[in-house]
Amino acid sequence: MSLRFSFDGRSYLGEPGDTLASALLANGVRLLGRSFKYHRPRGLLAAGSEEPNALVEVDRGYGARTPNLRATQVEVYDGLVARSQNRFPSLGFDLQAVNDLAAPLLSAGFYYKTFMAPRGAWAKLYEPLIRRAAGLGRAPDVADPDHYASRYAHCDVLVIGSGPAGLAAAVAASAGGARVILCDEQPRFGGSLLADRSARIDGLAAPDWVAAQVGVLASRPEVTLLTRTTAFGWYPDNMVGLAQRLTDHLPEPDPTLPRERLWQVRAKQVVIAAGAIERPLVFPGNDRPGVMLADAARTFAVRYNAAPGQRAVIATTSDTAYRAALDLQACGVEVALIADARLRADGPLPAAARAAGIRVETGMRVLATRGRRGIRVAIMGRIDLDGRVRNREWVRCSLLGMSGGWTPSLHLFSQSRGELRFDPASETFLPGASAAAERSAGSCRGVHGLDDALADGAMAGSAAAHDSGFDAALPAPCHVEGAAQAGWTSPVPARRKQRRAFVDFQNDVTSKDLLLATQEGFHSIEHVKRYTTTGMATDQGKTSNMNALSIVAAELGRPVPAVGLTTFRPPYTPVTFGTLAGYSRGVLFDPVRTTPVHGWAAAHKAVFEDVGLWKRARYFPRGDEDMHQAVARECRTVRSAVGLFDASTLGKIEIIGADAAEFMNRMYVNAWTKLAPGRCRYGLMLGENGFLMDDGVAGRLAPDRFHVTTTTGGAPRVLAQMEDYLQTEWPELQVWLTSVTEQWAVLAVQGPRARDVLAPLVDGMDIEAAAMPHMSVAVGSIVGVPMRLFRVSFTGELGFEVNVPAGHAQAVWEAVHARVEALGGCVYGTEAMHVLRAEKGYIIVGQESDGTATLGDLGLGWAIAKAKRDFVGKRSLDRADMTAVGRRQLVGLLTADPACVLDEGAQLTEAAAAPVGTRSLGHVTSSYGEATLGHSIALAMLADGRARLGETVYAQRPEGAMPVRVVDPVFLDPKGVRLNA
Amino acid sequence: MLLIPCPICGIRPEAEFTYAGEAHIARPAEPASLDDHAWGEFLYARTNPKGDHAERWRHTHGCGRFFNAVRNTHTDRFITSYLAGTARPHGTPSAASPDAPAMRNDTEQWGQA
Amino acid sequence: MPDTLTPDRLQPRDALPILFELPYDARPLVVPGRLLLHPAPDLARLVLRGDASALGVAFSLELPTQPCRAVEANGRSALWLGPDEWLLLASPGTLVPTVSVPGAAVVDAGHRQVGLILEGPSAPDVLAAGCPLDLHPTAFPVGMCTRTVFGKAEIVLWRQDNARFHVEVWRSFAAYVHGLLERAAPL
Amino acid sequence: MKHFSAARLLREAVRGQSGWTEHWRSPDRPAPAYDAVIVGAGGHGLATAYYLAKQHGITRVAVLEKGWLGGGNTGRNTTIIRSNYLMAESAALYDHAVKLWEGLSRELNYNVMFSPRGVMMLAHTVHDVQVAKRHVYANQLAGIDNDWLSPAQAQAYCPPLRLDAGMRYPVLGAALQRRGGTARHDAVAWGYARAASALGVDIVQNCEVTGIRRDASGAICGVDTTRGAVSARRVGVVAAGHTSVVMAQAGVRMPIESYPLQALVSEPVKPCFPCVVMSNTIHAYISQSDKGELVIGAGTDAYTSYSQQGGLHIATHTLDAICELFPQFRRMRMLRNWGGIVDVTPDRSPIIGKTPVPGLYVNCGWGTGGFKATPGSGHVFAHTMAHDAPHPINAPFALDRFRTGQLIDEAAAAAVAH
Ligand SMILES: Cc1cc2nc3c(=O)[nH]c(=O)nc-3n(C[C@H](O)[C@H](O)[C@H](O)COP(=O)(O)OP(=O)(O)OC[C@H]3O[C@@H](n4cnc5c(N)ncnc54)[C@H](O)[C@@H]3O)c2cc1C
Ligand SMILES: NC(=O)c1ccc[n+]([C@@H]2O[C@H](COP(=O)([O-])OP(=O)(O)OC[C@H]3O[C@@H](n4cnc5c(N)ncnc54)[C@H](O)[C@@H]3O)[C@@H](O)[C@H]2O)c1
Ligand SMILES: Cc1cc2nc3c(=O)[nH]c(=O)nc-3n(C[C@H](O)[C@H](O)[C@H](O)COP(=O)(O)O)c2cc1C
Ligand SMILES: [Zn+2]
Repeated sequence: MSLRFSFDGRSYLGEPGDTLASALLANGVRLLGRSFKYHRPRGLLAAGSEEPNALVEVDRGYGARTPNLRATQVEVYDGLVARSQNRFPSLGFDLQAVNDLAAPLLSAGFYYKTFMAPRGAWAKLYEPLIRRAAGLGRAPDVADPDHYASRYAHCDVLVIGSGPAGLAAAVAASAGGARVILCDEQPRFGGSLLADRSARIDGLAAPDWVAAQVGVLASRPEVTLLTRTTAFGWYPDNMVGLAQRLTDHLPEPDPTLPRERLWQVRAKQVVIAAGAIERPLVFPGNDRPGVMLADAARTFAVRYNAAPGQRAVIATTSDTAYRAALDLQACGVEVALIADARLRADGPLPAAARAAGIRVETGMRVLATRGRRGIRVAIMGRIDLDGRVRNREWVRCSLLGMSGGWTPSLHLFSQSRGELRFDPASETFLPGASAAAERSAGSCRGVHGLDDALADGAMAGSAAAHDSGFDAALPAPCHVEGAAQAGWTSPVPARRKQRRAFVDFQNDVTSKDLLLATQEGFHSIEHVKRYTTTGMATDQGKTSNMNALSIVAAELGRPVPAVGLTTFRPPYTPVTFGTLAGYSRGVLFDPVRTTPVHGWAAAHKAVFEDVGLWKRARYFPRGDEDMHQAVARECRTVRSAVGLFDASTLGKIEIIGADAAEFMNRMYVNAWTKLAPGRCRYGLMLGENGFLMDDGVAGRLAPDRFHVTTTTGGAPRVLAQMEDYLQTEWPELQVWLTSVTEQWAVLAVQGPRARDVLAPLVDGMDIEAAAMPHMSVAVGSIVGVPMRLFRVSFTGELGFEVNVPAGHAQAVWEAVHARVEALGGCVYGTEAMHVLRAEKGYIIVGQESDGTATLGDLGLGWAIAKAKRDFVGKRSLDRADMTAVGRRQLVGLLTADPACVLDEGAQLTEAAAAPVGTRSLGHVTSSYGEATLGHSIALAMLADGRARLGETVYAQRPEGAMPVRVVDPVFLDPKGVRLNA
Repeated sequence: MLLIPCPICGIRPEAEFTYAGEAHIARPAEPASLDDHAWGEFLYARTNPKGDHAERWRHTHGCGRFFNAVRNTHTDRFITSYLAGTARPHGTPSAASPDAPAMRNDTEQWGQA
Repeated sequence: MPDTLTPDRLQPRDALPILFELPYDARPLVVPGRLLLHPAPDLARLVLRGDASALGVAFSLELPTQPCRAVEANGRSALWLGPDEWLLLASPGTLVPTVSVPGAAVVDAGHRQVGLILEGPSAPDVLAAGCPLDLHPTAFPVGMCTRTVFGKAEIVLWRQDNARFHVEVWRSFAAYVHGLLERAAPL
Repeated sequence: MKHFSAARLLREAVRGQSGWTEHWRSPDRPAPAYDAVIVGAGGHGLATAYYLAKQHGITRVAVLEKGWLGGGNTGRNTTIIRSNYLMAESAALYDHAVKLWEGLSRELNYNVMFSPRGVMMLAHTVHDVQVAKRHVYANQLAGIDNDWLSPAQAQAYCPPLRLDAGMRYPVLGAALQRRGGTARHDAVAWGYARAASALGVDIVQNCEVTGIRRDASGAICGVDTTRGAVSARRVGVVAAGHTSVVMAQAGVRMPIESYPLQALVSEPVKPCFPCVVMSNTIHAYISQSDKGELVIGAGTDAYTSYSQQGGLHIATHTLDAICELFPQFRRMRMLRNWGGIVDVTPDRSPIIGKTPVPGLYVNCGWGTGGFKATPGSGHVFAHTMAHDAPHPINAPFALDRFRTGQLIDEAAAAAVAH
């Protein structure tokens, strides 16, 4: 069964199991991408996730376009549409390839040295040009149609990687019933075994042995098997992030399926079996299409049946490349030469290669390559001790397989803050002391032989199970035949001065760039990285970091470990933003909190505003009223008749206990001891720093019980602050705090007819002024529903706040609303509420005050119970600056033009003219039109405001300064006649 | 996401907790008796050590309790945790801080730190 | 002025003439063979704080003192939520409206929160979409209960059976919790 | 120091780059004595040394760095530069810096790639709008550019911005500072290092200050380091996240807590994002670097730490916010995620000035937002150290304010992060 796919508009056939890379190779396509800086033609370097060159865009239509995917990881499906990137007009003919000619000008860090003149030219001229040249793929430009999933998981042992070491670890770890998760970034388990055509394990061919192990694991109920799942990051306390790709390989995924899933795995123990990555050789022309890692060539040939070339040269410093050569030969590739840079190569693999008739040369290396858009010739030679080239030889080939040895994958180990240990024998870093509950096994800790890797994995798996509390007998060792045995001598370092030899392929960093950086004083490897950008590309230097390090170390004449590697950071390979965001989107991004009467409000065309997580009805337009008109009508109706308002979002805390009043005394500035049950008080709470933190009415229901309200936004903060003091400072107080915000819905009935609205509804309660004066609270019921009734007002009118259990709120609301309508009233929203309270000079915490305001500033000093020895914030009030002259104080403002509505935030100045640098006297905190008073009003915080009553200051507006008269902030009914009606 | 040992509920994920700053900075019994400097130190000065740190957490989305813990701020690993109002357990290393905090501490032992 | 206001009338919801409104679209969700998500039956709820034995006597139920454990007796359940905090759940109409227990505090939370039931073999995995706790039966056995988080909301999670969880959530977060469960349910 | 220019670049291209020399001298160890020692070779420390030498003629200066220069927060920040702060004191300080940024590449002869591409701060709620407008008007009065944009204007300036009706948090408008933008963080450290080194300043890396010496009178007389003792009568501590640790060596307890702050970049893509966008309500900020990565940050982890790493949940929350604002970026991929250690004061404003110890100066508390201040901070701190008295611009930022209560509380005043 063949799969049809397209690349750059041309159609090809692939086979199931193919990656885009293998399928293109099989179709003879070798040019897959262009490099970042010089736009050099590039083919495949690797066969796995370490691939730096072959980055493509995959387009699923419907807006699902993904840039920068590695062709080696894109699985071919029927209908796959892929495109090359970073080229214009086409991959074959890329105009920006001229950059390559200008390469001497574009040396490391060139941009720090120029483009500085004239002033401003950088941002206007040079930067836009550079930006256009930079970047790789194209960002998607429409909202992603796919969705993403996420879950937490817990296990005894997480095994990362499913090569021989990982599989053996998972089998051993799970034998005793431990919860095991095995993940591998590839579509199939097996790791290097999938490309192994000669090894037999316990009598089975490698792929069959893999299948058998997977079968065993699948039969164990506590084992979770995750393919296409990359362990991308290690976080504190053994939290490992996994990114699972669920649908990208499917031709027509079920749209209800998530595209990817984030796993946040908390593992008691982790076995890292991430394998090793082959190291490229550094020589001029090492980036031509057709030059690839020897093991990648082998993988393409063996695992994917995709011949990476017809005639191959293998250049190596290690034995494993001989295995690649043998396998390539077995797959029908002509191996013209194995050039081993080492002076001797007598292991079993070199012997096997010679026996197979392959020409093997030691002491020979690649000097250069030739070929347009792909290698045609490898120029080989020997270099004697004084650096002269001998025996130069041109070898015709279409494939150059190179191997500079293997770099154990230390990414996750290092992220877990384990110490790296340098192994001089293999010139690699290996895992040293652990810092987390983990162990490495197999190639990633330098155990490369198949039998050793299997044994190492089994040991790690059973030890991990043991350390997480399970019996774990070590399984019998596997019997291995025909496997490549490990072993190499030290990699031969790159030559110092050579023409451009690439180290970091994607970012086009050459050995010359690295030398230049050291020449320019960048001696820390972290500086070299940042100056040259080596290791900073989307592959994060998987194939380049060790080469860069050895070049820099050699140049500085320092041992490799003294120079050290750059820091490993998550993610191991790039992770989709959507995967990390998970379900969070729209209404699942942040909870949308709605009140029990939200549905009613929505049905009555309320316009809502966001306040914290809450949706609050801002106004209720009628007909084609705009906000201004609706609010004006709502205000007038409240002042003249009655209004109904949903105040349910107010925070509510029930404070109960023998010491409740004492606790209130300590938390609030007010005095509470003498407040009689049935009465309320406006409470003010400070932070310990003396600034206003929150306000609200508290009603005393009983000597030992208060019902306290807070601002909507402040509710959690206030409760947390109360709990903090109660639990940690005053644990001796017998008090309990319970949030009842959501227990009680609050219906504010405000206006001269408020009592008339409620009287018939409140089941036999006397709510006349004598029985229920302003600032009182009573318990009863309304239309049969239990109620806490507060007589309070935030409008300056006769008002009640009806608290009913939330589940009954809508029914009560409807009953009350019917009465309100009947008496000529209406519902009103938060905007009208703001206007009404401003007319009375009532502050809103967070609007008039801002965390830098004292009660004195706000004209609320009267609330402080002077006789109290202490309360939270009291001591801070005595600090010099809290009472200094010149502090901003709350005032009212009247504009000279009564129709003028100042902008909130407008600045106040002494004079009309305000040249730059004029000192601000303060700012407008609230400002509203002429709703009920016939002229606009504003509240402001003004320097020495109370001493300026009657004076004129100027509000600065874009249209020009507006003279404003400073007045008392109470615009309406200063005696409170309406309030107390 | 850290794993945090609540002394009441056991080890639980960080998402359930709220960090509440350095521990053992007790509110002075008589704030009025402190001069501005001492009060400023109480409000704002913090040890902020690189190493073992006695700190407060609240198991907000759990048992709701504030408690104290010693955590190494370099490794982020918890060493111990204990109920609010109890002394820092003996034997837990204390971060060196040359200046004794200006205010009273609620444990003898911590007074040195 | 009276010294103490008459206590709130603790009314079971169905004893009232008007319907109780659930704060979200509470249609049951079924993933055949794997999951059933539906509203919990109507419940009365009290938050109990303070002295366990006094409260136990008042509500004729021995309150659990082991952290994170629920007990059920006499048709009511007490969930340990903190060292001096329990959530008492009972069928509507069965709670004596006692509000005054010496050395303790009792607060009606019947309308503060709502209950959801998740049943089926997938229930723990679906909860794992937003809950960072280990829900394996060895780590979160039957009878365990705790406040925790689910996505960006706080919940109380109680395992009533191996494959049955009771979730309590404040009413304004219920739509969010329900929505996230629904999103995660297909797995 | 050889002058950098296009001509020189051309010359070196021809002769195989052989003429380039080291950007700064790297002495192995400090000299026994200096007129002034700076602890910490971040941008602020290096800038301080540069201005000490350049403006105050104090060239016997050592900058001692425990790691590699620029490797602290300077090397790991999201590079947002702006000066539209609310408080007059802050606006003056940060605008002083922005003015220096505007000429910095030429001043240092090092292209720091200052790019005034505009910093846009979104308002999502009515309250946000009030707060943003208050900033705008206060800034305009102070002569600091900051404009209020309608949603449509905001989208015109930043086309990727979405105004869909169904968004959880709609965009109700934005405050835009056009002079704000970004700069290349590493180049700032390197440029100051090169210029300071050329003026004679010794920058000693891998040299950790382990003790602060005081004479009998209690005044500063030097420091101990892992590379030997150094005597000096003036020591400026510019150690960011490690300020408490260093100041403890002099017996001073600081009003500082150090938190992890994470940032991340996406894979590089072609230009798709023209400016800097910040949303304090949703908690995220984003820009695109010259190389093409989206550079993204958010709030700190919740606990103090010196680990330079934080939790995965911070990155997930950051990205859910970015994806909510820009759903087209959901398919982009995170390339690298790292952390810094930010020094946070109770009022979220820096401390720049003298300390109770004679001869000891401190410049810290920049928290999540000090990169933008680098040139201005170094400039006024050098003045403070040279004159033993603050520059008028940093006078309000004294350590003493935590005693008087004269806080400069940007955060409380505006609920704005950096
Ligand atoms: C993720 C992240 C994002 C940020 N985003 C922004 C942003 O967008 N805009 C913005 O304006 N700011 C931002 N900031 C803040 C900004 O990075 C810092 O405020 C600023 O860089 C601080 O510079 P510095 O020179 O004071 O500190 P650093 O660069 O941290 O330098 C302090 C130096 O002191 C050294 N040191 C410490 N102790 C010793 C010792 N004992 N001896 C010797 N040396 C020592 C350290 O090694 C370090 O190099 C961000 C920070 C982070 C971490
Ligand atoms: N002799 C050598 O020099 C040499 C070198 C390399 C490999 N090998 C062979 O490799 C075998 C070693 O086995 P092994 O198990 O250690 O390695 P392996 O390469 O077989 O398996 C590693 C597996 O880990 C996966 N992986 C890596 N990082 C991952 C991540 N972050 N998330 C998810 N999956 C990840 C890879 O996809 C791969 O499947 C031996 O058989 C050996 O012969 C030998
Ligand atoms: C503005 C900015 C852009 C960055 N771009 C990249 C990048 O393109 N590739 C990369 O690998 N890292 C990039 N980094 C991250 C650095 O590699 C590194 O993680 C960061 O400087 C912190 O250092 P550390 O990770 O070594 O601790 C960038 C950092 C910053 C501050
Ligand atoms: Zn707990």
